[in-house]
Amino acid sequence: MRRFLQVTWLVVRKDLRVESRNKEMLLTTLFFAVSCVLVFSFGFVRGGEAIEGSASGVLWITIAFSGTLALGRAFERERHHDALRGLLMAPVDRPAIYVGKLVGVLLLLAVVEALVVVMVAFLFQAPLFRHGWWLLTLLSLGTIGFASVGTLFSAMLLRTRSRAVLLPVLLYPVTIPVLIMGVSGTFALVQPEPDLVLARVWVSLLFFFDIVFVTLALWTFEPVMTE
Amino acid sequence: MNRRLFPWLIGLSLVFFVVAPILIVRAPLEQEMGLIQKIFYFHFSAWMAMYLGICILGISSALFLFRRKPAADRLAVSAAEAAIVFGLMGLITGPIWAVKSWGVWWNWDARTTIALILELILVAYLILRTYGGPGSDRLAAGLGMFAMANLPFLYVSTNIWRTIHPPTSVVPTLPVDFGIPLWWSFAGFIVLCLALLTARVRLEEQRATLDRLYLALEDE
Amino acid sequence: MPPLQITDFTQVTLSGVSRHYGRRRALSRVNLVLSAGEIIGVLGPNGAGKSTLLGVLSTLAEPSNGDVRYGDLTASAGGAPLRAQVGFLSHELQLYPELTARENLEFFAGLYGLDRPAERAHEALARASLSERADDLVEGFSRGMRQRLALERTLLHAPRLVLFDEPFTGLDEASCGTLVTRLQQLRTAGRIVVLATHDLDVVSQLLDRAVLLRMGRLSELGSKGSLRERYRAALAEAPRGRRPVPSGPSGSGPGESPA
Amino acid sequence: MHLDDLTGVSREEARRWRRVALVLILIAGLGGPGQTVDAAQPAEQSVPDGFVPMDDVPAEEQLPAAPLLAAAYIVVWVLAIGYLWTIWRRLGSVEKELAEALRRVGETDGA
Repeated sequence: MRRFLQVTWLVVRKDLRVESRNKEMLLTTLFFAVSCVLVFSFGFVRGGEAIEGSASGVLWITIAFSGTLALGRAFERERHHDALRGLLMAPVDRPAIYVGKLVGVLLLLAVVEALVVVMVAFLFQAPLFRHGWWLLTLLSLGTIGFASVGTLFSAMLLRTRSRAVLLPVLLYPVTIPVLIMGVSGTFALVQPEPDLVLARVWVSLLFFFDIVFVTLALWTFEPVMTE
Repeated sequence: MNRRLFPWLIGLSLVFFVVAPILIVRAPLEQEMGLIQKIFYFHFSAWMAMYLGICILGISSALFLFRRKPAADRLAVSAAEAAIVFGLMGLITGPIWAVKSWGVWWNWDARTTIALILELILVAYLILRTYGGPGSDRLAAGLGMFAMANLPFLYVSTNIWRTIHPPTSVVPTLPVDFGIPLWWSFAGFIVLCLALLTARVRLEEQRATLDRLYLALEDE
Repeated sequence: MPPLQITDFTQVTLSGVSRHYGRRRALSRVNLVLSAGEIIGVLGPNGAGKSTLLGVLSTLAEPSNGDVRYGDLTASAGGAPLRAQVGFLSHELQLYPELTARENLEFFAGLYGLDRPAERAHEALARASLSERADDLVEGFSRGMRQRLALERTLLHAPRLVLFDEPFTGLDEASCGTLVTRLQQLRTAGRIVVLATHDLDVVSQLLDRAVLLRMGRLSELGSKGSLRERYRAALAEAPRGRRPVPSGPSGSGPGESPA
Repeated sequence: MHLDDLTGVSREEARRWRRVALVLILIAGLGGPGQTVDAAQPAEQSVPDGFVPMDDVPAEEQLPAAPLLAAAYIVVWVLAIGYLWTIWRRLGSVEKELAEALRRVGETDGA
């Protein structure tokens, strides 16, 4: 177990170090998220006011879109100089590599989400901070669910030719439950009369989703990555 | 074995399908929805056949991924295709029912939505197999397992998200007059699903044989 | 540190190893014994299956038929401890250009669970004669410098079996010389070294044995005459595919098209 | 090399398969239309007593149920038979290729 965490930490630290050098992923993803929210504003704002209930949808769709972008980039880096082969050749528990990459993506998305939440609250006049802790729980569980599936998929798609197209094609249908849960949970929080009971239902559903899909991803990572 | 099984299965499903309309016609009319409710017998059964296909897909994908059984992979593709066909049946009969009962073709009814999402996942599965290049069977097997694991979550989340559909609990408590044609057509669809599966697996086996033959030719 | 059990082996045996993608063979019934203290050259034109062979040897790819034994172990039984004994330098160098030379080495030392990673990295940098550039980003390195660094990265954990895929392409003469010396050291140290290359001039003095891969089929090169002559002769008589195979839906993948 | 073992298919078996498929399509052709008649029959008798309107739309403006019901059942039949037909087509072409490959093997074995 200690070794597992050690390998995870090595991979995370490596990714953070690379990112701190060129900030490419962070800046491009942030910019993409900002333009996403803006584009949505033109679709969902009428006469200076946001259409009721659109904020939660915009928030989660932006997260899903920028998440896909980040996932693609995160593994493109491993593919670039065949570095992934170096990782897979190492005598380590391969799931530890998966967890390392997942944590890296989660950290990046956390930064992106902090900005997106503020933007959506500001541009869509949504009371997102009224139940800040609930929103934080929803966001973290939802992001873990989305990124755990996404990390596995973009890792396994590295071997295929049309990976840039295939990632969203595979990822969105499989993670639709996360989107439904996240959007509905957020909507329960921001509607005029917040429904905390319903929000709790969605949070617990997300929790189970995360447990099942992280376990499944850890379990399938090794056989999927060997040729 | 496969080859001998197919004529029996297809014959049996024909018996089911020829008798089913008679039973359905004889069944009493449902009070609130009237005649259109009779779609239910096929609609429900098509869903069940689709779920069966997805479960077979998930289990055989796991077998292929962890036990490396090529036969399991052939079963997985076949199950995915069959599930798509039955899903389409449900997806087309659903709106026909909806337009009569609720006046709109599509109302985001929970079960139709689930089927639509599952259909998307299954099509993604086939896309991955077609365009993934060499080794994509392994990747597709991973996706197949995720599809099956998604079933309960899709079910619960869509049901809470949107419910107009007659609740599922109605099914077991249907009076006998409704029940007999329902379970009859249910059985018919399951047998049909198995028949289509055996035929499709046969196709996949012949393809594998052809591949082996070409390899043998090349080896000479 | 992890108690990686030592899986020692002095021989790698391939018996009847085939690997196919759909209906196209990349390797066809390859039999080969690799022994310690030998440098074996795998020669052959592009797309002959050299990379596939190295992939199978590295345990990353599984053979479709036949088996590979490392001593008594198969790849699947060996698992991580076996991977700890294999070094693989593919044509792409498996380095992170955004990290410094030292960071690259320390990262892999950590992954391999080596003790004293900093010292190991230091020594490796000295061997690669990159001590002065240790803290520069690999991005700014020339091909030769990167190659030297990648070589030391591959040998960091002192693997028993070392695989090189086209290690000489793009190297200047000095780097070539270093690589040759390093390979000779590995031979004296009793390692098993496999070189896949189509560059005959550099390796002709180096190889203890050469085999030819052509369309996935392996044949030994005789010992008479110069390497180039033997290579020519072998190419001329190497088996050719007798029938063109129509490429089906699953027929994509590496493989030389029949002449 | 025993080629029959390799492929597991003889010409006779291929013919038997094709016959099965032909019978199926014939039955489907007969069964399909019969189906719509079956579905249409109860419509005439059921409309007067079984029809309970759901909303306030006048009865003559509502969609008739019988054609919709028949359409739904036909869709099911068409999809099932259509899919079976695509399998049959694909199987046919694969088996043709297989026979061709076997013939070539036979030629070289003879030579």
